Amino acid sequence: MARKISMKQAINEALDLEMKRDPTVIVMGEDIVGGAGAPGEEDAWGGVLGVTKGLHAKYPGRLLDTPLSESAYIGAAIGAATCGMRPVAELMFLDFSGVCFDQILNQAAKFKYMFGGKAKTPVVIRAMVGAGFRAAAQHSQMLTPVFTHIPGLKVVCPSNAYDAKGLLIQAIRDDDPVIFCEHKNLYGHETDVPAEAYAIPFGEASVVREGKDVTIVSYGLTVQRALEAAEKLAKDRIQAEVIDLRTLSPIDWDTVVESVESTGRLVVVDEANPRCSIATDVAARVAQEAFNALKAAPQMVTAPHAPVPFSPVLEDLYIPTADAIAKAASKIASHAIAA
Amino acid sequence: MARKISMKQAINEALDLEMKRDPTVIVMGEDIVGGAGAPGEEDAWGGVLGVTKGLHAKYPGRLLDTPLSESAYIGAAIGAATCGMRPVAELMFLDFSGVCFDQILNQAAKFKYMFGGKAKTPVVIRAMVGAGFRAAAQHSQMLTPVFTHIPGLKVVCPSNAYDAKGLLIQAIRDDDPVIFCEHKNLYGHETDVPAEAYAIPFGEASVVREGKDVTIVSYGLTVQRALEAAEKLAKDRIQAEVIDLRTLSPIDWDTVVESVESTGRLVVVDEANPRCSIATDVAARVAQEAFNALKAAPQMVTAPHAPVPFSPVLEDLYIPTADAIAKAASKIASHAIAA
Amino acid sequence: MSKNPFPLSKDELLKAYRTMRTIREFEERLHVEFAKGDIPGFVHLYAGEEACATGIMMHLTDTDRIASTHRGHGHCIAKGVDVHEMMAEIYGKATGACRGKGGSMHIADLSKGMMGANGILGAGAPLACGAALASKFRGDKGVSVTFFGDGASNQGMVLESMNLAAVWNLPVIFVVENNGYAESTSVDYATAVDSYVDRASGFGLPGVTVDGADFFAVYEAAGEVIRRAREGGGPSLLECKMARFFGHFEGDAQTYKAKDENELNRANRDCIKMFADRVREAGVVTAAELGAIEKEVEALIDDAVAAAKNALPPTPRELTTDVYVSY
Amino acid sequence: MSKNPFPLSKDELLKAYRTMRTIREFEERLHVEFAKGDIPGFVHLYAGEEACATGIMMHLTDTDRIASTHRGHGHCIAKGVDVHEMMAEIYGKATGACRGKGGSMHIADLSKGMMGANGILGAGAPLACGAALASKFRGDKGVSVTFFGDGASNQGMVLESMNLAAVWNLPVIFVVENNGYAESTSVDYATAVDSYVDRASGFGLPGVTVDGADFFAVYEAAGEVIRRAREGGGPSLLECKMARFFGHFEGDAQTYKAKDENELNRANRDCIKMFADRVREAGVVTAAELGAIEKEVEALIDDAVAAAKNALPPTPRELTTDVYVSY
Ligand SMILES: Cc1ncc(C[n+]2csc(CCOP(=O)(O)OP(=O)(O)O)c2C)c(N)n1
Ligand SMILES: Cc1ncc(C[n+]2csc(CCOP(=O)(O)OP(=O)(O)O)c2C)c(N)n1
Ligand SMILES: [Mg+2]
Ligand SMILES: [Mg+2]
Repeated sequence: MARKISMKQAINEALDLEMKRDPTVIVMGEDIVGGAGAPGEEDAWGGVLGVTKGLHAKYPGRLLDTPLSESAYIGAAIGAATCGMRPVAELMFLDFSGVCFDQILNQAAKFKYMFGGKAKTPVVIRAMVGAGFRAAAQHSQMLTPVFTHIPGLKVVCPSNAYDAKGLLIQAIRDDDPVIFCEHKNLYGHETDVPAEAYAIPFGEASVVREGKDVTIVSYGLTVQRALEAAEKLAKDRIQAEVIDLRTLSPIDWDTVVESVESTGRLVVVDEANPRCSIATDVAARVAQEAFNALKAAPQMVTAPHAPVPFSPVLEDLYIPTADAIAKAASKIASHAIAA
Repeated sequence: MARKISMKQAINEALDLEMKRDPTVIVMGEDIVGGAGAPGEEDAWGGVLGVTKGLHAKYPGRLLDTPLSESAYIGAAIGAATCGMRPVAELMFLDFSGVCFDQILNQAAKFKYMFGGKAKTPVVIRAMVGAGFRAAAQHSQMLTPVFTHIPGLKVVCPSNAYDAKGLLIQAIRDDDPVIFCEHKNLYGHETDVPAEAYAIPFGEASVVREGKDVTIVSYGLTVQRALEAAEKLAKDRIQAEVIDLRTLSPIDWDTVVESVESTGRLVVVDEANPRCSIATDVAARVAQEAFNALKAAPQMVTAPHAPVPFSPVLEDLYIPTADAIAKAASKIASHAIAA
Repeated sequence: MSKNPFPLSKDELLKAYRTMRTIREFEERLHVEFAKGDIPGFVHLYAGEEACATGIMMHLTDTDRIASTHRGHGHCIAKGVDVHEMMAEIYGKATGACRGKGGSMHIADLSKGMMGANGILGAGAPLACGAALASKFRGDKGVSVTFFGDGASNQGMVLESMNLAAVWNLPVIFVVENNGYAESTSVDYATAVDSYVDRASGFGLPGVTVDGADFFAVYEAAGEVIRRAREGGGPSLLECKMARFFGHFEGDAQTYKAKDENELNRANRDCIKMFADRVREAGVVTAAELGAIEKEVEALIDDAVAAAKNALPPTPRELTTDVYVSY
Repeated sequence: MSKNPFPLSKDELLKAYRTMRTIREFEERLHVEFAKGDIPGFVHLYAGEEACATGIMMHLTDTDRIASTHRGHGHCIAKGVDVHEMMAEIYGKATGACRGKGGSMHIADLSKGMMGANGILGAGAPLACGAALASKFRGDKGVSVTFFGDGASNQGMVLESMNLAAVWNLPVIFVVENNGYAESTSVDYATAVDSYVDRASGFGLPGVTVDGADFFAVYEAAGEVIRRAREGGGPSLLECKMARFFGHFEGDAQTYKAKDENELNRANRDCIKMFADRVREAGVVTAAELGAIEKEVEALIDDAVAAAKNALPPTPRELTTDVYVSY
C-alpha cells in the first residue's frame, strides 16, 4: 500500500522496519533520541531534524545517544559491525566526517581487504549532505566524491522518498560499509512510498525520464533540477533522458553508457565541487568507453570550485540550477533538433 | 651551481633556505627533530626517513617535535599561519590525514572564503604519498584526488628533486594552504639541483618530453613511469609527449589542452584509485574542452579500485607500470603510425 | 559615592555592563527577528552566558586571540567585533563582517584577535594553540583563549590540544562553557567526569571551576589564569557553569528542559541582573547610569538591525572570489 | 615439589611461559631475518613487553576481543593467532593470516577475537568500544581490550573513547603500553601528565599502573579490571610500564636511547627471565620444564620461518579480490 510520504518519513520507516526485522540493527548518534540525562521529555529530539523521532519508544535501548565524539562512536559502530551487529550511525552532517575520517578511510573501508577477506563490516553511516539550507561552508558540503573515491566503501545518495526507503533498507542489509547521503533539502520532498519493506539493489541507476537527444546524469537533489531542465528542454523540442544514479559506488555504468550510446550526448550534473568529482568521473568514463557514440563534448554542470557561501543570494547560485543544466544540454543538443 | 642530489636532500635544502630567509618559517611534526626528552642524541631522527635531519642544529627552537596528536598540531600550524607565521607541518604519511581531516577540510581550506576574504593561511602540510614501499593499505595511499577536490587548498606533487625544491620553496612563500605530497619512492631519485633558492610557480605543468602522437599526462612517481613508457613507444615509432602536472590544484589546463589539440590523443596516468581521481579530472576536462581535437577515446591508467596490498607481488601490480601506460597509449595511437 | 569594592574601576564596570547588555540585547533581538523568518540558517544564542565572555575578554587586548564556537555572538561582541558588521553578517549582507559569506557560525575579525566562530565543535582548540605558538615566537606576550561547550569538551581535537598546550607550554586558556546541555543532551550523560578540573589534571593542566553567572568570579579566575599564561606559566582550564536561556538553536522546542527551567534561570541565574544589582547595591554605579547604557545599547541594536535589513547582499561575482589569495 | 604460591596453576604458568617465549623467539628471529633483507616493509618488534600481552590475555577467551597496534605480534600470539599464519603474513605469502594482503601491521583473526593490528595509532580504541558494545547487546559477557602506546595515548580517538566507554559503561579495558618512547620521542616530553591513572580519572575511569615487566603484577591487575568489566562494572585503564628491547622499527639506529639502555633493560627488565626465575625459585616449575618449552618454541619458529619462506605469494588476481563482500 503506497501513500505519499516525505523522504524524512521514508527514512524513519526504513529504520523502523529493519529494526523490527533484525535485532542486530542498532542506531547511534548525537541527539538521535535526545534529552539523555536531561530533566524534560524523553525522545526529545529524534535527531537534529527529527528523522529518528519515535523509534526510541518502539525499540527502547537500541537507539544510543552519544557524546560529541564522532571518532569514538563512528568507530564503535564500525567495531560493532565487525562483531556481528548492523549499526546505523548518524553523523548528522557529512561535513563532520572531518573529525572521524580515519575510521571510515583507514578502518571500515579497508578491513576486508587488509585482513585477506576475513572481515565483514556491515555498518551504515547516515549523514546529511548538500547546500541550500543557509548553513554555510561547514554544514553544506556534498563530499560524495571523497567517499566514492575510497575503495571498500559504498556510497548512496537518493533523490526521492521512494528510493531513500528502498536504498536504506538495502544499506542496512548490505554486508559492506555504506555512506548513506541524505540531501537535507529533500527531507520534505514527497513521493508514493509502499508501507512495506523493499530493498533497491545497489548499482542500478534509474531512468527517471526517457529521451533520445541528450542524456542527463545526476544524483540527489539535482535529479529534481535535471527533471525541471528536461521540461524546459522539451519546450525547445529537445528530448532529454534523465538518469538518477542512486548509488555512486557501485555505479551503474551500463545504464549510463547505453543511454549515451543512444543519445550521443552527455550532461553530468553534480552538486559537488568540480575537481575530481562525480561529474568528472562519469564524463571521463563515458569518454573512454563510449567515445565513438559521442556526438558532442560531454558537459559538466557542478558547483563552483569554492566553499558553500552563507548568503542566500550566493547559495542559490551555488547549486546547479535547472537553467544551467538546460543551457548545457542545449549547447550540445540543439543541433540534434536542427537536423 | 647545480649538483646531483636526491629529492630527499632537495626538500631538506628548500626548508633550510626558507628558514634562513624568513624567521616566520617554523617546522613541526612527529620526530622531525627526534629524541625529545630522551637520554640519547639530540636530533636523533630528523623525521621518520631523515628528511629534516640537520635543520635543528641550524635553527634551534624552530623545529618542534609534537606529541602524537595530528589534529592538535596540524590545527596549531593552521592557527599559527593565520597569525603571521609560515608553518610547515609534517604529517608523515598523508594517510594520517584521516585523524586531522577536519582541520584541513573545514578550517584551513575555508577560512579565507568564510571570513569574506579577511584571512590568510600560509601553511604547508608535507606528507608522504604513494605505494611501492611495502607499507600496506594504511601507509601507501595517494589521496591527491581527495585534496584536489577541496576548494581553498593547493595540492602539489613533484616528480623529481629539482621540482621538489622549487615547488616547496613556492609552497612556503605561498599565501594559501598547500598540501605538499612527497612520493616516498622518489626520495632517493636524483637530478641536477641548483644550490640556491628558486621558486617554481604553481599551475605550470612541465612538458618533460615532446611528441606528436599522444599526450601522456601524469604527476609524481608515475611521471617516471610515463617517461619509460615513452621510450618503449618510441621503439614502435609512437612519439609520446609527456606532461608532468607538478601541481594538481591549481592545474595547468592550458598546457594539457594545447598538447592534446596537437596530438589528438590523451592518456592520463594516476597512481590514485580510479573513481573521482586526477585521471577522471583530466580526461573529463579534456573531453569537455578539446572534444573536437580528440581523435580517439581518452585513456585512464590508474591503480585499481582496491586498497594497497602488502605483498610485494601484488603491490608491484598496483602502481601503473610503464607497460600498462605504453599499452594504453598504443591502443589509441598505433593507427597514428599506420596512417 | 562609596568606595569601589570591586577589582575594576567604575569605567571598567560600566564597560563590562555595556558589553553584557549589548550581547543580551543582540541575542534577544535575534530571537524576535528570527521568528519573523527574515534571518537565514541556524542561529545559536548566547543569552544567559554573557558574564563568561565578558569576564574573560576584559583581560584581553587585540593582540590576544580567541577561537570561538557555533554560539559565538557573545565572544565576538566582547572581543570588540563591530556590532553592525555582525548583524549584517547574520542577515547575509555584503556589509557583514565576512561580506555575508560566513553567517552566524563563521563571524571572524582577525584584526580584533577574533579567529572565528566555528561550525565544527572543538575545532577552535588546535587553532588557539597555534595562535599561542605564534605569540610565543613573536614574543608579543599574547594569550589565546579557546571556548568550547560541555558537549565539545568530549571532542578529540579539544583533548589533544590540552596535552599539546601543556607539552609546548603555550599561553592558551581552555574555557569550558558548561551550560549543561549539548543540543538536547545533558552534560551529566555525555561527560563521564563530574569536574572539568579533574579532566584538565589528566593533561597536566591546572584548572578552576567558577559560577559563570557571577561576572566577578569569572573575571578574577580568568585574570589569574591569563596572567599566568602571559608570564610564561603555561595553559590552564577554566570551567564556567551557566545557563543558556534559549534553545540550542532558534526553533528548538526545548522539551528536554524541566518545565520551569528557563523561567527559574532567568529569575535566579541572570548574570546581568546579578551584576547590576551588585554594582548598584555597592553604590558604585547608579541605576541611572545603567539605564543610560541600556538605552544606548537598545539604540545600537535597533540601528544595527535596520542597517542590516537595508544593506545589499553580496554581488553574484562574489560566489567565486576569496577562495584563494592567488590561484 | 613445593606448594604453588602463584595465582595460576602449574599448567597455566607453563602456558604463560610458552606464550612469552613464543613472542620473544618470534621477534628475535624477525630481527635476524629482517637484517637479511627478506622481509618487506616495516616491522615493529614487541620483545621486552611480552608479560603485558600475556598477563592480560590469560584472562581472555575467543569471545573476548582485542584491538591491537602497529606493534601487534605479541598481542596476536597471546590471543591465539596461529604463528605459522602470522609468519607467512609478514613474508607476504598467500598462506598468511591475511593472505599476504595485510602484512605485519594488519594481522587479524576475528575468529580468535583479534580485531587487527593497526597502522593508525589510536584507531583501535573506538573499535574496541564497538566490540564491547556488541558484547553488551549480545549478552555474551565478552570483554574488549584496546592496546595503545604512550605515544598513541595522546591521540584524540583514544581520549574520546575513554569518555564514550564510561558514558556507555562498556566492558572495555584501555591498556597503555608505556615503553617510554613513541618512535624516538620520550613519553616525558610528549605526555603532559606523570600518571595515566590521573588521565583516566579525568574521564571517570578507574585506573592502575603496574610494572609491565612483572608478569604477575600485570596478571593480577588485569584480572581485576577484566572481572569488573565482565560483571558490568564498566571500563578501566591499565598502564603497563616496560621497555622495548629493539628500536622503534627494524633499522632504527636508536641513538636517542642512553648508551647502555638496551643492555641494562635486557639485564634488569626482562619479563621472561624474571618470570622464569620466580617460578623456578618457588619450586613450582623446573628448569628442565622451562628448557623443554624453549626447545619446542624454537622448533616452532624455525618451522614457521621455513614454511613462510617456502610458501607462495598471492596470485595476481588477488589484487582486486576482497574489496567488498559483493559489488
Ligand atoms: C564536530 C561536530 N559535531 C557535531 C556538531 C553538531 N552540534 C552543533 S552544536 C552541538 C552541541 C554543542 O554543545 P556544547 O558544546 O555544550 O555547546 P553549546 O551549544 O551548549 O554552547 C552539536 C552536537 C558540530 N557542529 N560539530
Ligand atoms: C595516527 C598516526 N600517527 C603517527 C603514526 C606514525 N607512528 C607509528 S608508530 C609511532 C610511535 C608510537 O609510539 P607508541 O604509541 O608509544 O607505541 P610504541 O611504538 O612505543 O609501541 C608513530 C608516531 C601512525 N602510525 N599513526
Ligand atoms: Mg553546552
Ligand atoms: Mg611507546
